[in-house]
Amino acid sequence: METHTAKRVEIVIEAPLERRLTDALTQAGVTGYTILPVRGGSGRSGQWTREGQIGRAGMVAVVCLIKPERLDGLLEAAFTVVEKHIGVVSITDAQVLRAERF
Amino acid sequence: METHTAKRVEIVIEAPLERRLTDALTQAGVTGYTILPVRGGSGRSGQWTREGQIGRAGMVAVVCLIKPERLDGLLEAAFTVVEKHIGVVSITDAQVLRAERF
Amino acid sequence: METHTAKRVEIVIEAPLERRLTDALTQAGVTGYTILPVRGGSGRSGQWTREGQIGRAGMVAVVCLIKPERLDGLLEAAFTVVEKHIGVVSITDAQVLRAERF
Amino acid sequence: MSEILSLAGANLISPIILSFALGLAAALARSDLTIPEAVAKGMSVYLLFAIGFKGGVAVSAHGVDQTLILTVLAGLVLSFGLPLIAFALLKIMTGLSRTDAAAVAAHYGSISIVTFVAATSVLEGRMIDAEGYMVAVAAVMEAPAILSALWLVARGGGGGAMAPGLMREIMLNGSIVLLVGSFFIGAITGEKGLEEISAFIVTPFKGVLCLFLLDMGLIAGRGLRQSKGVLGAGAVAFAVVMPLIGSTIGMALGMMVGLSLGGIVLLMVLSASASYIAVPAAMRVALPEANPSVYLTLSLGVTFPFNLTLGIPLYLATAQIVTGG
Amino acid sequence: MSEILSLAGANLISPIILSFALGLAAALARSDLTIPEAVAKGMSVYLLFAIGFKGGVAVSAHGVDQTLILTVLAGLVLSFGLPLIAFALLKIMTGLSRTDAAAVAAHYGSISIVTFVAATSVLEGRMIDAEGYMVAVAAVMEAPAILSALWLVARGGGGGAMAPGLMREIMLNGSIVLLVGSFFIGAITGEKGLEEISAFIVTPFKGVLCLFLLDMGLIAGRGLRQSKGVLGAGAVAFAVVMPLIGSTIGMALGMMVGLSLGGIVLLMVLSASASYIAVPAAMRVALPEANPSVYLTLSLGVTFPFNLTLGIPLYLATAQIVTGG
Amino acid sequence: MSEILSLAGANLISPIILSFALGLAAALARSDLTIPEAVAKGMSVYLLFAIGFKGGVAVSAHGVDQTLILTVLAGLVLSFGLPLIAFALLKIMTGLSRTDAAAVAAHYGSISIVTFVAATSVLEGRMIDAEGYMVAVAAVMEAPAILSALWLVARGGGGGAMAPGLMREIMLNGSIVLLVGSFFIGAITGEKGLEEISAFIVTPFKGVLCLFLLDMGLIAGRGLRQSKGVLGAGAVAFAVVMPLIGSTIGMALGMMVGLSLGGIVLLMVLSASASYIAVPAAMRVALPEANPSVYLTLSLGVTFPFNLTLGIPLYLATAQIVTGG
Ligand SMILES: Nc1ncnc2c1ncn2[C@@H]1O[C@H](COP(=O)(O)O)[C@@H](O)[C@H]1O
Ligand SMILES: Nc1ncnc2c1ncn2[C@@H]1O[C@H](COP(=O)(O)O)[C@@H](O)[C@H]1O
Ligand SMILES: Nc1ncnc2c1ncn2[C@@H]1O[C@H](COP(=O)(O)O)[C@@H](O)[C@H]1O
Ligand code: NA
Ligand code: NA
Ligand code: NA
Repeated sequence: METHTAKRVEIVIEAPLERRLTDALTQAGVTGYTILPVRGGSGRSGQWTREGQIGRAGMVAVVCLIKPERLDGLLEAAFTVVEKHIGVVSITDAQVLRAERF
Repeated sequence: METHTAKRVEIVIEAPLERRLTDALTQAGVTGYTILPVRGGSGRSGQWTREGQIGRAGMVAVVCLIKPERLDGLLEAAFTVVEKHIGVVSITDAQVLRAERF
Repeated sequence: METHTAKRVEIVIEAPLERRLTDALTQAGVTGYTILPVRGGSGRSGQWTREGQIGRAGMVAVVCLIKPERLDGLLEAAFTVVEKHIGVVSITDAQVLRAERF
Repeated sequence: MSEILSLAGANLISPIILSFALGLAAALARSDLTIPEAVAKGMSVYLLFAIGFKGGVAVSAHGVDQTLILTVLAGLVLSFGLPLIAFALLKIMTGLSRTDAAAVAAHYGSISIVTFVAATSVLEGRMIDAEGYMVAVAAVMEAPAILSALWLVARGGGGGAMAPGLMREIMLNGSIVLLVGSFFIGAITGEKGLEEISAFIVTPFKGVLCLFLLDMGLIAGRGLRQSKGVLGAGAVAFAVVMPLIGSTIGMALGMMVGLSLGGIVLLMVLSASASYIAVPAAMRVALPEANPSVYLTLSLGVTFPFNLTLGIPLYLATAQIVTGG
Repeated sequence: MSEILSLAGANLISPIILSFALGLAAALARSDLTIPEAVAKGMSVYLLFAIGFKGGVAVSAHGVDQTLILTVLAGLVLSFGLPLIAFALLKIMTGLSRTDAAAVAAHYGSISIVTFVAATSVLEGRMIDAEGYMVAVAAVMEAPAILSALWLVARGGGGGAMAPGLMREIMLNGSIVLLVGSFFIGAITGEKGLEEISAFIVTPFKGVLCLFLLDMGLIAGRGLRQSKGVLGAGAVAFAVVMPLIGSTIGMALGMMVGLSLGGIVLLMVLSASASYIAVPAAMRVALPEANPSVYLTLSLGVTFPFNLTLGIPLYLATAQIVTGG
Repeated sequence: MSEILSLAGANLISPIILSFALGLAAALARSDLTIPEAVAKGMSVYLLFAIGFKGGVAVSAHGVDQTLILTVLAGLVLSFGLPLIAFALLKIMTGLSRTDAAAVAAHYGSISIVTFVAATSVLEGRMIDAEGYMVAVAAVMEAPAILSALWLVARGGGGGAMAPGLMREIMLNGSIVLLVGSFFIGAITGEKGLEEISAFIVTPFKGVLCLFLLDMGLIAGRGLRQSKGVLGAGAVAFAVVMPLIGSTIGMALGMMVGLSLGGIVLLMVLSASASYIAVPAAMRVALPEANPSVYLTLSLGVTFPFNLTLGIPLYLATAQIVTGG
């Protein structure tokens, strides 16, 4: 089947920042993203698990599929939010079906 | 360690379609997949969050690791289900351990 | 934005093994990982869903972003845990922001 | 009329309705208040189990009326028939596509079990008895409307064929199975069974309903906020007019089959209410081209609050006046 | 005999058993009815807390019998010993590999707390008192069977060495900690503490148990459906015979240590029941080569329903006849 | 003094405190006991709804005192003012950075609703009435402390500007909305509304609180384990001294505005307690450089258990002695 080149960006970030991140993405022209729950993790700021959290804390993973030429805009938008916070950003090359969709 | 070339296909689709998609994959000879819950997202059909849903609605992410030569069969099978529905399909190149497993 | 080459390793493994896997990763010098919940799946050992499980059973997905040169150490550490168990390991090429973080 | 208003007034200041209003207000004000999905689903399991069980016990206590079969038939007729009326109305009142209109119509032929439960609470508060088997009628009315909608689309040449396995899926839908199953458990174990578990399914029931409606308010509010601009005035008017029509037809049938006042009111409520669980899920499979924002907003954002606040007291007052009860 | 049957009959039409049956039927019919995992886990926390607390209060009220230590010892003997019998039986009755047989054996030496709770309910319904500390005995019996199973495998040269940290993990397993902890809370706060929270842990208990068993039915049904063909007739027969043997040995030990009728029945139930939470998780770590479908299907799909429906009334009737109680 | 000790002793062996202790012990022993996040969140929704509702009913029953406005003002003063004291103290007692100290200070100006609920339970157990609107005061005290902390950081030139939308987010925070909303529902529906749902929000309340505190114990214990070594002795001492100072100031203000004994104790508890839900989330947005381990460990790992076990009986005894009540 015909596929189209894309970038898959995965941003793991603190849950209280979720709305700020998706707002920033939307402003940068990102038209689609998927948010996955995160159960726990470990990084420079230590280990944590979802069951050991209260309130809005914890983290989420935001996955965006975008056209390669929009990658830089996306990363800059994401970075303004992620910069001072706990979290990681990774990018992979991908192919997508239905390019009209994104 | 020895690794084997594979494709990683990620399909984000509406939860009511989940069983139809996995049935279609199985019929296309896909022997393994992993289903991740999705918390929310945004696309052409608007923004949604898991907490704002009732019943069976919402979306899921289905991840399949397959031998590259089976990719086309998988995409065609997936596409018959995804076609008219809300959702996205992306493909990445991957390596896997234990090729006998898939 | 400046990005750095990395490997994204995704390990789907039985939940009772989660702590053993993350301990093994930590010992192999992996400094960060993210654990995603898994809702269900299918493989050589059959089909299962989270809702059909009791207790600690079920599976989780552990995602690690690491420097390429650490890949082998990670895979070996992971393999000692995954070897005899139900589960799959896949690796993708990735780019990350903020290399100082991992 | 003043009676209707005072009834509506009393209804409006119950903890149940105010909890719904709180949820609605919180969502519209963009508060981050949420009830976890798992907890909301757990509460709905609880409510369905309790309402089914109590219905079954009532049937075991009062015996099976001769009107039971007639009422079930009436329920079938309503669920099959109301979508046709709704569809015709939508064609007149709105510019919705054939598919969207059919999808909306399916919702209005089916029922909202929470509206039913809220009506039961109002009746209990006013000491009005109703036939226990109305719960079974509710279960019977969940699915047929979907078939009518698919027929409407197919007739227009727009596809709408039954996806394989869909029929089975609809009939074995969790809510229907739970409602019918707990109805039988109640019918089999009777008063003795009820006594054993009434501290769980009877006394705390209204309180759980408050929290559940808080969540419904949150969901309805978020839905309204996200679908701003999706709906025209015609569609919104439909979502208020249709329940009035539905309840009137329900009343007529209820009187014809000889239901008690309480039973008539519940049949009116079933006819007036619109599904927001079973039917939307079925529509995603059967009519994926239909826009979910349209039918969810109408059903959950307009009709549900209307029935909950004004509808139920109105139907009760009307039935009291018409039946002289 | 007719007494046993009528007892079994009465047991079978309780809301608890019927809820289990509903879940089983729904799952076998492929209904999409589910109870969210978080809610099911929440209910199990509730049940463990309530049963532990009430056991502790009973001990604080009636004092510590001199039989307490003997009963705990009996529990240890049973949990260590029953796997050996189960293993021998499996070798005779089935073609399971050494590892699979050992894994299954571990389950039958350990216990099912829900079966215990259901038995407690039956006893309460019949006004038969039991020693409060049987809850502590249940906790004691959870883990030793795992060691016996590992020893069986190691003896056969098949690995089965204790993974590092596993012993600690098993002993500090959530269910054991919660059961023992709430037992002590109950013992410390006594009747006064119970009074404060009995509206939460006593009155609604049976109702929660119904929903929990609904979920157990769903899980057991799905398990049965997915593992069709995995088990031979021999294995299925084992899953019915073993509880009979276990309960007989449990009865003998219970009489030897001088338990009351209720206590004897509970010890029989503990001996007859098979684990499906703690042991499966431990097996995945310690004996990953063992096939989970085998042990889960036997424990949860065959033995659990058997005990719940026929086993409990049978053990009660047997104990009544044998002890003359 | 011996009175204080016996009061503390009685408090310590309540099921509520022992449940917390069980959770703490289980977490410190690395047990895998957990309460699913969704269930814990569901319980907190329940507790907030119940406590707000009951507060509203109390106000509707006893009318609005003339002290209401004064008490709300006192709450505002405390929430704005206590962070300044806390900050000064932290600068003296610890080596925390300006940002970390400000973040910690914000927590101590705000409140812990669970501590408030536990204190309410203790008062009820001792038949001491308190003003129903103390719940509203609790809501009022949640947020202002955050502003003080941001001001402290901004004054030091360290950023701490208000992120856009943050103010709205804080004020419309789920807990505040739910507490205030259910307070109004209670006030509107009054005793009649309470009667309808008291089997849900009153009788099982203490039992739910036990399970909730079990979970709090688990979380506090895991937090303590993970943050070992993060805190110096000075910081830990602060987490005990600050509640004493806060409660003293709260007592003075409570007496000045003319609260009853119960009201004074609750104001002391609000002043003494530290937030661990609303403020941590706000800090992640507003002061991301502040280390969450520091403020969560102090608030949840030290101050919360201190208040729960020793603090509450101490404040009560002190207030009784000082007011001669
Ligand atoms: N190298 C990594 N690979 C995958 N996830 C990571 C990695 N580093 C950090 N994370 C995730 O990001 C969260 C915060 O990381 P940090 O900011 O380093 O504390 C962790 O809890 C993980 O969930
Ligand atoms: N570009 C994208 N990247 C990641 N996820 C997407 C993207 N577009 C759509 N999605 C996901 O697919 C769902 C449906 O998309 P759509 O069919 O465009 O409404 C969204 O709610 C997202 O979860
Ligand atoms: N080819 C695959 N692609 C994605 N996930 C897989 C695949 N094979 C196995 N899995 C996941 O790993 C679990 C165990 O696989 P197995 O060990 O083959 O039974 C399955 O339940 C899936 O969640
Ligand atoms: Na209807
Ligand atoms: Na056993
Ligand atoms: Na405070």
